[in-house]
Amino acid sequence: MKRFPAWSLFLACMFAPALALAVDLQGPSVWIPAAVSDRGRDIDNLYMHIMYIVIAIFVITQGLLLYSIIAFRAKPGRKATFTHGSTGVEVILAVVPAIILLYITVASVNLWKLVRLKQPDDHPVRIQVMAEQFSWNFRQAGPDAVFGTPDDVISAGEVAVPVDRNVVFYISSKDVIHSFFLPESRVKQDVVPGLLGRVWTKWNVIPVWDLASQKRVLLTLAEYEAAPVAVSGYKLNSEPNPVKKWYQFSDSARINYLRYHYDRDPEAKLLVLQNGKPVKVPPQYVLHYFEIACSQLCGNLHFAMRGTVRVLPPDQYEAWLKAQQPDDYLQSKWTGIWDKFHPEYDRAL
Amino acid sequence: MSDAAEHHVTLSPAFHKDRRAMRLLGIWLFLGSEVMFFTAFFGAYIVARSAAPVSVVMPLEKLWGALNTVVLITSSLTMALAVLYSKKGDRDRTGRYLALTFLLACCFLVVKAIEYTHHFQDGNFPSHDIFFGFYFLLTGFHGLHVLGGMITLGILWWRNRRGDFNKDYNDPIEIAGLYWHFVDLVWIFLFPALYLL
Amino acid sequence: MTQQDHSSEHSDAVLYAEIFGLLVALTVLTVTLSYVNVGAAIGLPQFGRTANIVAGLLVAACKCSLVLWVFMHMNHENGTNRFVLFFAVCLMGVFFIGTSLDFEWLGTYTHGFARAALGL
Amino acid sequence: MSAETVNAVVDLIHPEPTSFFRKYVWSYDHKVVAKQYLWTSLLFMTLGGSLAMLLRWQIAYPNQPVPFWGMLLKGHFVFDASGAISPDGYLQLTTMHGLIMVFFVIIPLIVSAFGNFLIPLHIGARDVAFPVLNALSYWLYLPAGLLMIASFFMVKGAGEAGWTGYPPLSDVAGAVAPVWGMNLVLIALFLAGFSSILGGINFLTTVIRMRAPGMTWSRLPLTTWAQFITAIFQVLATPMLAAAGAMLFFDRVFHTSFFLPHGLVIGQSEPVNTGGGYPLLWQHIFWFYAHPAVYILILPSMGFASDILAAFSRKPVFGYRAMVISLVAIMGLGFVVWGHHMFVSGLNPIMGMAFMVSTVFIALPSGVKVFNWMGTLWGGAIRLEPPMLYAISFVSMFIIGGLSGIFMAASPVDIYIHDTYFIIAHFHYVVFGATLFAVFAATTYWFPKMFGRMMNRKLCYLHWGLTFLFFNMAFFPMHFLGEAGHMRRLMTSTGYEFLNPMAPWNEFITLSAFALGLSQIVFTYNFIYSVFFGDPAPANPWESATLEWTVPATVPHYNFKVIPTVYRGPHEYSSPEAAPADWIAQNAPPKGAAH
Ligand code: HEA
Ligand code: HEA
Ligand code: CUA
Ligand SMILES: [Cu+2]
Repeated sequence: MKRFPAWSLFLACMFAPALALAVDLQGPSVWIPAAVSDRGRDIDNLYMHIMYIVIAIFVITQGLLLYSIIAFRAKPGRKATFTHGSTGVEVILAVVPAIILLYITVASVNLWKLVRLKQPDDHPVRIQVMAEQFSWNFRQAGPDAVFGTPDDVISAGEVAVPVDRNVVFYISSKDVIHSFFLPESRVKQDVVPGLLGRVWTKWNVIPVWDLASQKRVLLTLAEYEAAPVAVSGYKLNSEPNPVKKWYQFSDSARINYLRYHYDRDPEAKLLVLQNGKPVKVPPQYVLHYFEIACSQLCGNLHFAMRGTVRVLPPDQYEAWLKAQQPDDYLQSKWTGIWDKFHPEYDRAL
Repeated sequence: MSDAAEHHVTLSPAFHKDRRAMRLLGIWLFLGSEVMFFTAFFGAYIVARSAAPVSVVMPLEKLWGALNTVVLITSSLTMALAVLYSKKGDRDRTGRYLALTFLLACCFLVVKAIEYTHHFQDGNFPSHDIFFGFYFLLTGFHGLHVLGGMITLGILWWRNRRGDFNKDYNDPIEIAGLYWHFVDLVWIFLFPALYLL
Repeated sequence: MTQQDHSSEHSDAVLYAEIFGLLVALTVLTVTLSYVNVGAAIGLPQFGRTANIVAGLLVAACKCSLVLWVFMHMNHENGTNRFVLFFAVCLMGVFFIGTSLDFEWLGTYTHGFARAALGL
Repeated sequence: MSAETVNAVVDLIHPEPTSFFRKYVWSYDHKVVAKQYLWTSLLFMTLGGSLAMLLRWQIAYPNQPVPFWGMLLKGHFVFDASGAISPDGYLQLTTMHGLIMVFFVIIPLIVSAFGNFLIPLHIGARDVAFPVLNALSYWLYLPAGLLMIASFFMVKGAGEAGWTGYPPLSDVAGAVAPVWGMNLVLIALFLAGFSSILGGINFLTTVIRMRAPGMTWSRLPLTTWAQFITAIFQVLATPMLAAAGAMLFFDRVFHTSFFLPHGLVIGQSEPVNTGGGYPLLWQHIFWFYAHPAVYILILPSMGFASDILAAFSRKPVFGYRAMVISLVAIMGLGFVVWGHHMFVSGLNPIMGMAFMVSTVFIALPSGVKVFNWMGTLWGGAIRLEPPMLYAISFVSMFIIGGLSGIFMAASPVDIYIHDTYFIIAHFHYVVFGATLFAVFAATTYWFPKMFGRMMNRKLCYLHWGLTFLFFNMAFFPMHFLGEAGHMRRLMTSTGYEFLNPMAPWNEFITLSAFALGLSQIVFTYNFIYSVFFGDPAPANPWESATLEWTVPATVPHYNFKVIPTVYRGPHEYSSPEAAPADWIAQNAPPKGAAH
């Protein structure tokens, strides 16, 4: 039999993924966007634990495969050992994975309980979310803390939350199944019409845009206070339902629109805050946001069902709430659809 | 077409015995898959039913349902008898009971048709509410099974008359019997589920 | 397989007729049951119609086993064929339990409106 | 050897057909039905693969006109007026790609084509138990496939709610554009499901009742064992899909509301359906079917790999019993893990836990299989013929795909990676990486028996190298996309800032996918050329021990002139009994036995 150098190719190919994995080993930061909530970090942690286990199994199994191909190639005179197996080996090879799997199960069950069964403790911020093809609608109870009253704060496409507080989202859909996905918080919950879902999370960083490096950076509240940040000068909520419009933009225009949101309103006055006081220095940062994605197929514009969350220091958050002036159209969605759906819940909340 | 007729070979009794075992296994597997088919419907119905208050009373005429239950049970009896006599090689009685089963199946469908007419006259179309959705789904698919059974019965009756079956070879009747009893079984659960509970 | 030697055609036919009688009787029973409040009748009024549902399904299960056992000859069926049915019924149970448990939980989410909306 | 009673049924014969119609169209011969399935499903694979190529183009080069096809079909099918893929078109592409690949390529290919061809030959029978049903099952499958294609020609196009078809999207009028496109898909799935059930009944009966004398359960080739277990899935799970499809069809056509809750508002208008149903009900029914279905997609391949690895390592399969037990365990567990697709649907958290545990532990029997394959290689005298190379790649790729399944089985992690490209990576590793490599292995291995000719070895090696390379290049980076949170079924990720860094990966994946697609031309050419002009094959080119290799290269109509008697297990390679040869056929009488 002519010797075919297949194994060399095999080697090259098989270890390409292994190499890529090794890069990944350096930590979640390489591909995974940094987690911004405690639960998110827990999930990343579990993820990395499984990753280490899996990489070990991967390397061992693929290595042995490769070794077998090379070491046990047929050559003249070589005879295969005749065996039907070995119960001892098989038992070991079943018990060891079983132990590993048990470890994974226990770790997962514990975290799952935390994620799914633990209740938010302090008085959380409550936000109703109504998904529709293809946008996110938000409602907060306003000063009277009761939903369904005229002082409700209604917004679409964008919502603001205070930093360092638990936020509970009550989610429902008016049409098809969507999925409420906060990538950086590692929160994902399908939004099923007819059901009221609930997820909660807590942001402990504030996203800002670093004007020097043109990157988003995450600041703790203390860091934020210490730095000069431009907090106004652009509309925080300029487009109630920007989604359909993106699609009409050309590609580059769309990206510009998203990246440099705040540049669109050059005349607006720039308010730069440092340590809570207005300062007259060029800002180092501009307030930025996290993205909300829809991760369940919900129709042709599913890809464009994007929303944003602004995580703000408490005073800014209050200011944001005051600044929202929904139009009749937005208002009608809540009175016309949600209030018909969930009358009981409004009272229960 | 029996294997013997089609292939012009003489088949040993051992062949018939094995062939019968295969056919029985085949039909039981088919019935197993039918069980799973109705499992989905019943599972869905259970979910819907248990979300409704238990005090809800079903909007159907119990007596029509009861009548149909008796009709189907009777047809099960006649079918069992047809199988029994076909095994004895009694062609006349087999034919008679097959015909009776067929007629009872007709009866069942006629009653169902009367009921459907009433529903339609009352405006209770499948889209009327979730209950009638399930009602028409379940009885509709059950009805289709009855119809399929009737076609089979008709063919068997004709083949029996032609003399295809004898003491050694009567598997098709037995298999059709199993199928027919299964159709009866489905109704036995449908009746209380839809009419009574 | 020697179960085939039936004693006589007569006794089989009689057996079938008896089963038939039982089935009809059970049918009469379910229909009657549906007119009474079973819970109250057996001294557990708090269960009310729930008891009716249980009773109705029990009767149906009895009828089902009669048909299966006698008309469908499960009594002299071989192990393989019995297993097929048994396995399917087990899967049915798995599915019913799985979905019911989930929807019971979801029911706590849906708060009344879904129930009222059932339109029954 | 225990004296088995001679089973009369193995004598079953039907006369060799003489007319073209009975020979090639409505044929009862399992070998012909198998070839019908083989050709049809390979044809569908070119279609399913082409759809994947189109959707990859859109992901890498959003909204740019598709070269050639876009110009040609501008404004038709999935293309918009500029020749780029339209948003609706994109969803039709993924949906139909998924459905066609699962229901019209892989299942017919590995189950119906190879199962039909191999089961009777493996167990020493002249045909399957119910040849008429067999023919019927093919002739249900073909129209179903044609309906799938026809759905592209309907007004507003084919189905576009994803292969999982979650209602209300797939259900209520106005949520997606197509109307009859979707209905046709449902009818097609119903037919294909029925065809698959008939096939399953046939296989189960055949294996249980028609084994040749001496072919005990512990002597069945593992391919047949795997097909047997698969058939159980087919018979008992597929009806659920049919039922779910029927309910969805009722909802769509008769406006019932099984899956529609009250008070839906689609855009500004309320649907005619009165509501009162439950969208999650569909997911339960669908996954109760579809999880077993994904095991339908892998189990036969595991069987192929087991037999092929043994044959080319010249060793018996390591731990035959464990192999069988793990198959059964996978089947048992496979029925109770369906909820792992619903971790973020709002599932009861306690159930979530139960589903997580059962899912994680399905890795155990899978691991037993992997280790036993490695044990089979260990100490062998490995002949790296093309089937062997493909089979080893199967093991290698299955490990990767299976290990990524562990991440998702850990439900907290699944919260993050659910519905991202991590899932896409996972299942392409198992369905393409594992299953298709096993299909390539099986095709090259059994080709001599099917067509009486050999495939070209050099082209096989070339195809293997290209496919292995480009497959990994195309699908491995999808794990990174998934880690970055890249959602699936996303026509373009350009709208999301957090996905912008992944754009280069998307382009890389697309280019690799194109290369992967093109590499398949090598295989297609080799396949078709060899069917007609390949070198004539000897009866047993690989010196294998199972029964199919004891019949002449061109298998006669009745398979076996005399029904063989089986004396030993399927992989008695290098057995001392065989010396000086290193293999001994299952039906070779033991030395010293009178015959
Ligand atoms: C051939 C098909 C196939 C196979 C074999 C598998 C195998 C597995 N799958 Fe996969 N799966 C799919 C096809 C398949 N899957 C498809 C198509 C989807 C997506 C459907 C959709 O949404 O569109 C999916 C989705 C899917 C999900 C849902 C993800 C989501 O949507 O969020 C999950 C979650 O648990 C999952 C888990 C698993 C597991 C645990 C296995 C296990 O069986 C794997 C076991 C194997 C191994 C683990 C490797 C070998 C073992 C060892 C080497 C032993 C040592 C290992 C350890 C100790 C860990 N799969
Ligand atoms: C089951 C098998 C299967 C197979 C084999 C494939 C193969 C491929 N898939 Fe598959 N894919 C799915 C099943 C499969 N897929 C499913 C179920 C989904 C989910 C759908 C959904 O979300 O609803 C999906 C989704 C999916 C997506 C995600 C879409 C999205 O979410 O937006 C992508 C993206 O890259 C993709 C790409 C590919 C590519 C590039 C291939 C390539 O490997 C294809 C290469 C093959 C060819 C080009 C054909 C070659 C032809 C032959 C070998 C035939 C030879 C012919 C003769 C001898 C006559 N697929
Ligand atoms: Cu909403 Cu996707
Ligand atoms: Cu699964």
